[in-house]
Amino acid sequence: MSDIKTLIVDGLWTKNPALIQLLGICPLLAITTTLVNGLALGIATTVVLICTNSIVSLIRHTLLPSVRILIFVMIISSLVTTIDLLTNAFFHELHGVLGLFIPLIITNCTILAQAESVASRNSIGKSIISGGSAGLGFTAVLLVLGGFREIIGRGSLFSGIDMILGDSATDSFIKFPFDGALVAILPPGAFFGLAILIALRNLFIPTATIEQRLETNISESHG
Amino acid sequence: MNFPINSSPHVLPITSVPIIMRHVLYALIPSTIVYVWYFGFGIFINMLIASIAALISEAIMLRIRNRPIKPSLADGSAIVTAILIAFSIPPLAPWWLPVLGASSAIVLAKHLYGGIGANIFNPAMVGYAILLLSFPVQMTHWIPPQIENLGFQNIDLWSTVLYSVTGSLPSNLNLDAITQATPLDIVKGGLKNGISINELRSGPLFSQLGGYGWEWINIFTAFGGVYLLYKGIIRWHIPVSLLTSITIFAALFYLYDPNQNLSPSFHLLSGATVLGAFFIATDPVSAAATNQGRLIYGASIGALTYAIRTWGGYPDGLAFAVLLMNLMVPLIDRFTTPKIYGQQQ
Amino acid sequence: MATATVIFAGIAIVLAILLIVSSHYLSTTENEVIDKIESLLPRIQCAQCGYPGCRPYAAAIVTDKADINLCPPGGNETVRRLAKFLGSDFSPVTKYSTTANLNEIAFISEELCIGCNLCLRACPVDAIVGTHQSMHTVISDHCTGCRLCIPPCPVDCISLVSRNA
Amino acid sequence: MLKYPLFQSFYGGVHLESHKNTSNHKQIARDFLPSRLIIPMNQQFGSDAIPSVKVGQLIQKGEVIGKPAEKNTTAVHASCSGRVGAIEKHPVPTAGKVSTSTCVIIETNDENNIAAQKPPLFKNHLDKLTAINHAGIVGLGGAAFPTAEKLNRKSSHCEMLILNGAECEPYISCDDLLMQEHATEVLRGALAMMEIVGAELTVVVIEKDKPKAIEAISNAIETIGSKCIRLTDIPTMYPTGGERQLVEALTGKEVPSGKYPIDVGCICQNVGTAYALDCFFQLGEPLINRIVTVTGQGVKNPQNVAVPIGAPIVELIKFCGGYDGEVSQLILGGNMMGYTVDTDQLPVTKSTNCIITTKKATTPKPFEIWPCIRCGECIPVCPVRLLPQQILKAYENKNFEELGKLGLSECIECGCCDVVCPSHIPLVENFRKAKHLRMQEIKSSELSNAAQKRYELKTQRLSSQHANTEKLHADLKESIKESSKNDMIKAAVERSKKRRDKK
Repeated sequence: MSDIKTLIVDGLWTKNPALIQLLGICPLLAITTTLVNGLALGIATTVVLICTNSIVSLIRHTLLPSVRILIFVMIISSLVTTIDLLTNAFFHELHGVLGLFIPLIITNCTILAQAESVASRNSIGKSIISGGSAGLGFTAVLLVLGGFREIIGRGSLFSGIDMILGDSATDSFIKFPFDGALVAILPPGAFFGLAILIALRNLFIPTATIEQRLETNISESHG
Repeated sequence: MNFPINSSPHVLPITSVPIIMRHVLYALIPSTIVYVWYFGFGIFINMLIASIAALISEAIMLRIRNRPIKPSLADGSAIVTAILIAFSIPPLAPWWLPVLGASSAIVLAKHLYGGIGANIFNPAMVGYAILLLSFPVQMTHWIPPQIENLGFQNIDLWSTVLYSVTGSLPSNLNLDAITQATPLDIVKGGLKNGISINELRSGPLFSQLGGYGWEWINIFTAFGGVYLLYKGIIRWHIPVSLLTSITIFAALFYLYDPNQNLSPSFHLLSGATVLGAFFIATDPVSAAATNQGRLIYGASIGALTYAIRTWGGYPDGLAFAVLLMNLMVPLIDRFTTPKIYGQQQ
Repeated sequence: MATATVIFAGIAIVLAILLIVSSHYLSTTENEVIDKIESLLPRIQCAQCGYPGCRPYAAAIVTDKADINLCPPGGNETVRRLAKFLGSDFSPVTKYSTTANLNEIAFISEELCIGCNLCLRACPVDAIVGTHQSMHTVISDHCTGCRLCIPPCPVDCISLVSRNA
Repeated sequence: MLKYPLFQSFYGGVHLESHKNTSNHKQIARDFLPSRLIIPMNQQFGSDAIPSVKVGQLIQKGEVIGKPAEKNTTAVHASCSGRVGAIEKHPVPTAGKVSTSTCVIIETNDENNIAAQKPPLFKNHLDKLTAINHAGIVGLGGAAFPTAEKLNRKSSHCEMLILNGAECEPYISCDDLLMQEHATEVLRGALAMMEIVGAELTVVVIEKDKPKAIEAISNAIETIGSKCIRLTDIPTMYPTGGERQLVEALTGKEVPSGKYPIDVGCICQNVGTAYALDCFFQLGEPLINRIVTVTGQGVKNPQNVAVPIGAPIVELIKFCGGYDGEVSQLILGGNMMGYTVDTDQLPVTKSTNCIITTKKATTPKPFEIWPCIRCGECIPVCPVRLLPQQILKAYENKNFEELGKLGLSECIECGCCDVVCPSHIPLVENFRKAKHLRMQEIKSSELSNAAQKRYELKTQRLSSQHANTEKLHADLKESIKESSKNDMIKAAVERSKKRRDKK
């Protein structure tokens, strides 16, 4: 039980792919111009993660070590293509916005890392939980970054929600009483935003200070 | 008798960081006076707001980083950054523009990299670039020179203050009526629409050498720069190579087609060319270190500035040219290391 | 559909063959890694890590049996270097050595030495000379200050002195 | 022939505020007789001299009191007549710091007649060099390198003898006054040196801020009438007086790293050394005096004094009127490259060219030190063309490899970068520490390599020994088995034989 709990906590926080492992930065930086974009990409990534993890886990005993990466990539790309076609069929508008970035999920290192380090070594159940929690952790970061950039860069929140909820929700986004600083929407804003998130993470997990504290403890006890 | 032991050399240093910064500020006085003559007192308000914002953010960052606050505040580097930002934003600007510019310069470009001496990028130019990217509209609303015979509506000091603080203008004034694009902006837009240089330069904002008013600001900035050279605060390599390379590029293209390309004098005397050459590119922290490297650095900034002005998306490319070349500084330094005495290369 | 599948399967097979061949020929030999790790260690052969010398310890690190924080003379500085090289996490040295530098060497007191030869066998760098029944001495240029000679001495005649004294 | 434009170029350096006029307007004082002499035995490169006198012995001025311990080191002489009071360890200024050395302490008396008062005669060239060594003559510029040793480097051809009267340190004026008062003697000494090394040309180098010395030397050149002495005045710029810098300034050639000026055909000698050599050749007087500039705001009558070697600084200061108010620092050597000492109980040695007493106003306070702002002012002033700011950075990062690449070991510690640094960073101090650390690092890595090698050898030896023993044991067992088998067979054969015989 506690094993599953660690898996979930790992994916969401302690081994969060975007914040701690700094994987999948490319879609993270490119797509988070609004919260809704971030959400959509996050969901797509999570679905791909769960599927690839379960498939890789199933075939893990038959893998040849030297060509495993090749096989992972083949599996991931097939799945992503499927999801790309599905979104195009059922969420055509969203597909228009995410367009290029759904195929780009293939290059998201989170998925490859999960396949390599989790799915190819664990049972299917564990792999699915790990993949799902990592996907959700990634989605959470996309949401926070997307929301942050949208508020600062456009002065709005949930714009484009209609792409997910349908036309009835066209006007149901929040507009703040300022126009926003455009730089947050532009590529530099993505880097600033991610940097701030990582800085905040360092406040909670100060890796450097742990090292220092341990050192001083030892030198005190010996000095 | 017992005497203290000190390390050699036993001699007083001949200069110090605060003295350098103070001279830089002195050198900016003539151009400020001309600026006020042409564009009104708006720049004073911006300077004041930017300086306060810079000092406050400097103090906060020093506090967060557990560094002594007083000596770093007193060295005047934050004020120099703030004044340079005030020079690069329109005289008629809402108060938060200089505040955002100065504080992002100090926080993002200076202290996140480790404070004075450790910044890779020129803080003032980072502040300016962030403002320009974020608020393109406000950053290009420039009031025209406040000279009677040009036929523009003038704005007095009180209205400037009022606009800065509240964002609203007296009822008889309209923001669009009293603001204009800068000469470089007009040229850029005009050329895109197929208007020739000659037609463009017959407009009221242009004069013989460059933009009306701008030419004199640039010339007086150059006086300040010469003062810095005379005082030994800066060395001649960067300004000379920068101005030379802009002149050469401008001259080549101007000779090729005077109707599509601006004259060298226009390039030299409009926008931030001279300010950049003497005050921005010479910022020691982010510039190349060796004389040879400084020549390369200055010439590259000149070339990039010309390229961005002519073919880029922004009317004045100096800030971006400086930032790009800041990135190249370690490389330049690496390849311009002088040969050490007595060592074979 | 069929064409696409065939093309991709073809590409995959070609790449797979390439990968298999390259994994066979381009792999780094373990020895190179061991050499590099050994060069990062202080190499005073003190055996405080639990391995007979620095190279065995380096080999143990490479074959994933040993932690990187077992070297007391190297201190945290060495752990940091190893962590950087191996891409693993830093953790401080588990035990502290009293000789954390190379500035001390062993010294055999001439009055007490009984010529038992035990220290001679303990010295990892052959820095002690002497034979049975005669007094031993330390070659100061070669001594690394590892202290391995101290425990075997039955008469406690070995002490550490500063290298420069 | 007055001047000859021999000056080529000089890289780097700084203009410093001159303090020479504090001490250079008076003539050299020659009547200083200390009550006590502390004569150190370690005044030269190589091993210390061995005291050759006994406590209580009466000695005459110029008598040898310390014999050279090695062939190439110099002897030490008594600078005044008197009685040996003690032979003991005493703090002595040596090469940038105060250390302890064996000293002969002499209680002086008034009989100041020189032991040998006739010009020495030499059988041959080698004899001459030995004699110079025995006269205790060393370079008086500050490093105290044995003069004979320097003149004896015959492996390369020497084209030019550079007579160094540049004296770029802003406080020192002892060479200035020496050239003014003894121009002829200095030039005669130079001619003698030229003869020894076989040079064709002597160039006297004087900085432009010493017009009187320039005049005196040019007059003396005319008087002597020698065609192979030339005078060149070089711009007043610190540190032109450095040996390597001087070679570059005059010839445009660089002295390769780790080599000496003689490798590019030059020999540099201080004017003071030339004078001492002349005194020895003309009068037979060994090196027992040197001219010391006593200067600074903290002394009442700053002046140049001819000081017997070994005179305590405290008595010298007293001779110059004593301290003027509170003195904050005592500097031996110039203010740029000299070093502070904590007590005035030290003797003047052959390398002491100047004593500066500073008061509060000129002593650098612990300034506010700003971080390096990369202004690059330190780069054009470095005479060795280093990048001080990058060396500092590499030192802060403890990047020894980078320090080596940046040429840290070439730093001559002249202090030019310190003077111009607007952040007031003590660069030279940091570089000294960096050099020290780097040497330690190199040493410890050498030690580690050696230890590794010896460990490998030992393991190899042990394993081969082990293998040998194993093999021996196996063979033994085998042989025992073999032999026992044979025995059994023999025994059985024997028994069966016996049985057969019984039948």
